[in-house]
Amino acid sequence: MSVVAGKELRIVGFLCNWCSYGGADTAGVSRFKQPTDLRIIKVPCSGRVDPLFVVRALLTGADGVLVSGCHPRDCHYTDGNFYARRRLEMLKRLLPFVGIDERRFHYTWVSASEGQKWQQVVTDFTNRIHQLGPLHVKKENEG
Amino acid sequence: MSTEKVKEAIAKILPDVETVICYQQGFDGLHTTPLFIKIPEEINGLIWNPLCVQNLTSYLPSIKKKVGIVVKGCDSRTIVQYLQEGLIDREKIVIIGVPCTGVVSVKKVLREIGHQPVAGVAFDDNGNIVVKTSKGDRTLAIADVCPDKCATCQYPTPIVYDYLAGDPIKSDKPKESVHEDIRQFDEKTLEEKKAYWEKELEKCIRCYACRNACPMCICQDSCIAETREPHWISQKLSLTEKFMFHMIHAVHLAGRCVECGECERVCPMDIPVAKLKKKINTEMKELFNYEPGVDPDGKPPMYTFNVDEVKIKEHKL
Amino acid sequence: MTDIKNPYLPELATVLRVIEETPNIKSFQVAFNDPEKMKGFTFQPGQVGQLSVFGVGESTFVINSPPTRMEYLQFSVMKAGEVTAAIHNLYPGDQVGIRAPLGNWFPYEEMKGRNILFIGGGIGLAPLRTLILFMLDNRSDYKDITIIYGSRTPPDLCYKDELKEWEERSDVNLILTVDNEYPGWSKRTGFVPTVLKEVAPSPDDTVAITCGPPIMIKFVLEGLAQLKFRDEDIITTLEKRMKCGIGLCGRCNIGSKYVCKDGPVFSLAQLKEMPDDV
Amino acid sequence: MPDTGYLPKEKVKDFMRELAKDAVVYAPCLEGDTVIFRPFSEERTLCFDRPANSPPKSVIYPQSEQLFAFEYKKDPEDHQKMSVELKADTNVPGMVIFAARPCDARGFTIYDRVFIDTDTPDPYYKKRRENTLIVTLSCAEPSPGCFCVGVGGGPAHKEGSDAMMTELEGGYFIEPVSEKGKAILNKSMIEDGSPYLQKAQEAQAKAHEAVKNPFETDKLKISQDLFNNDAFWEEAVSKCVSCGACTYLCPTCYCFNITDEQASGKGERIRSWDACMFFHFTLEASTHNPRPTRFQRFKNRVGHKFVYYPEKYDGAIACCGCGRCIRYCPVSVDISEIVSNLTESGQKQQQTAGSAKK
Repeated sequence: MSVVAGKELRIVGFLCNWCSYGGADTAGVSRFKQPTDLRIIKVPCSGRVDPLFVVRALLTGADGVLVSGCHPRDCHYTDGNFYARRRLEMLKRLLPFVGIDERRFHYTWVSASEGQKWQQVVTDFTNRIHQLGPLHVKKENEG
Repeated sequence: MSTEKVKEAIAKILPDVETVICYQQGFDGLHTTPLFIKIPEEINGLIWNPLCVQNLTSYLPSIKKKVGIVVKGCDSRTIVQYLQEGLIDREKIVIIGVPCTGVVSVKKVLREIGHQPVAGVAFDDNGNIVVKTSKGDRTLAIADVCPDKCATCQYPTPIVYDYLAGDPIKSDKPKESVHEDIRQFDEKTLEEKKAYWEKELEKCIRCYACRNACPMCICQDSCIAETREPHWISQKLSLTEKFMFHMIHAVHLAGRCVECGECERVCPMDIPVAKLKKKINTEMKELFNYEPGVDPDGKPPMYTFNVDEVKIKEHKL
Repeated sequence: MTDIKNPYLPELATVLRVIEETPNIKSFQVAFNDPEKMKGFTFQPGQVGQLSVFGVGESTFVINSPPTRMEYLQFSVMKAGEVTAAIHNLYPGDQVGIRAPLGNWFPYEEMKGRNILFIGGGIGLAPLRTLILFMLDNRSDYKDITIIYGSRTPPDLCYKDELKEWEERSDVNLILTVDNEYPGWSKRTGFVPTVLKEVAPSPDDTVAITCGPPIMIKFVLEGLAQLKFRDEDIITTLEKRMKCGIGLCGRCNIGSKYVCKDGPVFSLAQLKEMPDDV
Repeated sequence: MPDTGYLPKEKVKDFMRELAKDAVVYAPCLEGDTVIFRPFSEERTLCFDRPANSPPKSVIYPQSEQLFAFEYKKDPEDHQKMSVELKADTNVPGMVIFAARPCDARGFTIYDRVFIDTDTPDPYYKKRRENTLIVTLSCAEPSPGCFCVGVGGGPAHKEGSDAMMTELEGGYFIEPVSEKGKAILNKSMIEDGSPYLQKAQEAQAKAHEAVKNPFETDKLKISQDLFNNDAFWEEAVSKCVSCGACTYLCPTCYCFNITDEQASGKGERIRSWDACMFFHFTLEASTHNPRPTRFQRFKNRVGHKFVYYPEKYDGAIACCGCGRCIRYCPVSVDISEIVSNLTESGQKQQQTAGSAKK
């Protein structure tokens, strides 16, 4: 399915290297059926995800952004996801203030063994974004 | 009036410091501008009145020598925040605190007088500012033309100081009032809020006055709004890029903004940019019961974490 | 309303050859895609060009091949920022843009019949190379040619093949130096300004042309003054951050002079008239 | 045809609609408390009673514009080979700048010397300039910080205008300045201006009286000693926060940046305003910066306007005295005060003040 055909939407996923990327891999290896809208960007840790990555993605073409890291207390770097949790929660609360539906952004925790959970997260989030439809934050005003 | 007390305090500390940062009359009656006092003779140039709005503390991190500074209650929050973040050396700063009952927003005065040229300004004893223009005098209650921050001010007396020029004042403003404007704005629909910001941010000329005047924007010359490596935003004048810049400013101030309002005060295009930062502060208060610039021993919430976050619930899909 | 030439539009060109000069300097030989343009192209030694990698940006470099050898234009690029890093990723066949020639040039006509002293450091030999080769191609027009050139270490010396050639020529006096002792290096060691003092060339009827890092230039100029060179006989070529290349954008100015248009070549006499924000 | 015209106030919008028939008409419009030049449309609120926050410079010299577009293309024969295609478009529609202030119009004449009267004229600026009609509105009274008379201008100075309007009780007196400006007298809303000539001249003279000249003399003489004294600058601009408000709001600042943007093998080269007050402006890839400090950058800004530009262009000052950099400076830096202190008479005053202090 191509994006141009209008059926697939653009969803960006920031996945931590140690847990969630592994989880996505597990889901793939196990051949769990998943929607294909998600574009995965692997990051070392969810703590690497600058909230502005999410903002930039939403402003320049993404219809939804998903961030996933190790479960709290399971971070490969001990506490990266604890920082991430605070930052991402802050962002989630800021987005509606500037007119962006906070449902377009989701953050969650998926471990390397949770292939099935990953399948569920991707499917549910993709369904949600499809319900919301394409996002057109972008409005060019050349001056 | 406090003016004499401020002058006295400056005279006292001047021998110990390289310079004292305070205010002098600006290019017209409505504007003040910073004064850097180095020798006693210069103290006479000082003025102290409700037009002394600028948050002078933003000069502190870049000054290496020992300095004195005159601060209002709101300005002192910046110093507290600097101390929390280790950006200044308390030993090298002598703080002259001045209790303050509210300052004047030049923008609001100009709106009231129809943006006429100002011939002169005076203050009466009843809390009014009298503005002289070619069309006559206009008397305005300071309370009606104060910046929004004054209307809900919780800290009329500086939080930290070495000398206090005047008697301490207690706030008579209810604590809940501080974030009321944010709550009200948030009640608008997503579409309304989006339209609001699009209309406001479209005016941005990317002069970065808001950033350079911001005391907590400490990256300054390395700001990612200008670098090509990393290449966050382009030089195109699209709404997207303007919006992105203001999100950068707001997010980098998360849990750090002391709500001095400088960003909004200095905006030449009158964009209400402080609102974005105040919204985050509202959330910081709600999530972590944290208020920037209040407790010198505090820690900005984004610099720390709790293993179990009481207020952050996992989001369901 | 007549259509004027668009000075911002680069001419398309192709990279012909890439030469690794040092670990962080590469030379690029490029030719315009339009053979007519290549044939009709003229420039003067010392003039610069803006080299574009589309999508990354433009940067200014001296055309360091001489106007007497026009099969290609050569630019030598030290990897430092975003654009130079992109240039370093170019391979033969890649497309680039060129806006050239820009700026002024070495007053070689006035140097005729005189002794010439070149003093270069690191990549600073690049702008001198164009004039050296030009003079060697017109060797009889000039008297003695002395070249003092230094770099941090021997691998950091640019144009190694040419250095060898010049060393072997009897009509060129080449003096090489590196900052410190280095395994296998039997020639001089020491900073360029120090070597200049040791060599102590005579200022009689001599023009000195120097280019290198700002700190080297500073001490070379002092050294030349001590050797009693006249300010008019000391010539340097400046580097600045440049964008437009045509004296408009405002960043390469020193006082009222724009390095991109009024320079990059200045005599010390001229520089002394200008403010010191170099 | 009469030499001058008169436009009754109630016909102003009709007149603008008429102009808008074959051009985009930019006029000062009110948005909240802000006055901005916007393309005229019926739903906008016009605001002629004070100078706009930002001058109309972006109409002729946009803050950001495409120099050309490029596209990398694969050779269909040889996929290893890429070619590049460049496309530059300098076409612009007809434009009118309406009710700009005389200083704003005069600003363009300062650009003209740089962008047009050179051996490498700027095609983008030139086309826009040629396609734009500038109708100014003379100032009835100065705004805070105005000092146009100190730099050779005035509230009714006509240099740069194609036509100038002067507000009278019931309408606007119109004086054409250029051939382009004369043509607007043909429009049906314009009446004969000659009965209003005297009143308009009186109004202009009165306005001229009201503007202060901070430099005392008509001919600015900058003291080279002071100008080259770093201590003077450190002292004068220690409060500057080094933002770009002064430059971006300045009708005579024109320094620019050129940057590339690309995505998927396609992109554009953009020219955008830049500010000499920014650290990045002169920062070199080697990390060397010839103007690393705020005072050096400020010196260059004042120098460009009052020393370097006059050196290049026969004494012309690259400042139109609009006062915006003073009015909108976050810390109220006053360029007229600084320049006045730099003059030889200002220097003497400071010396006497200094000796009195001691």
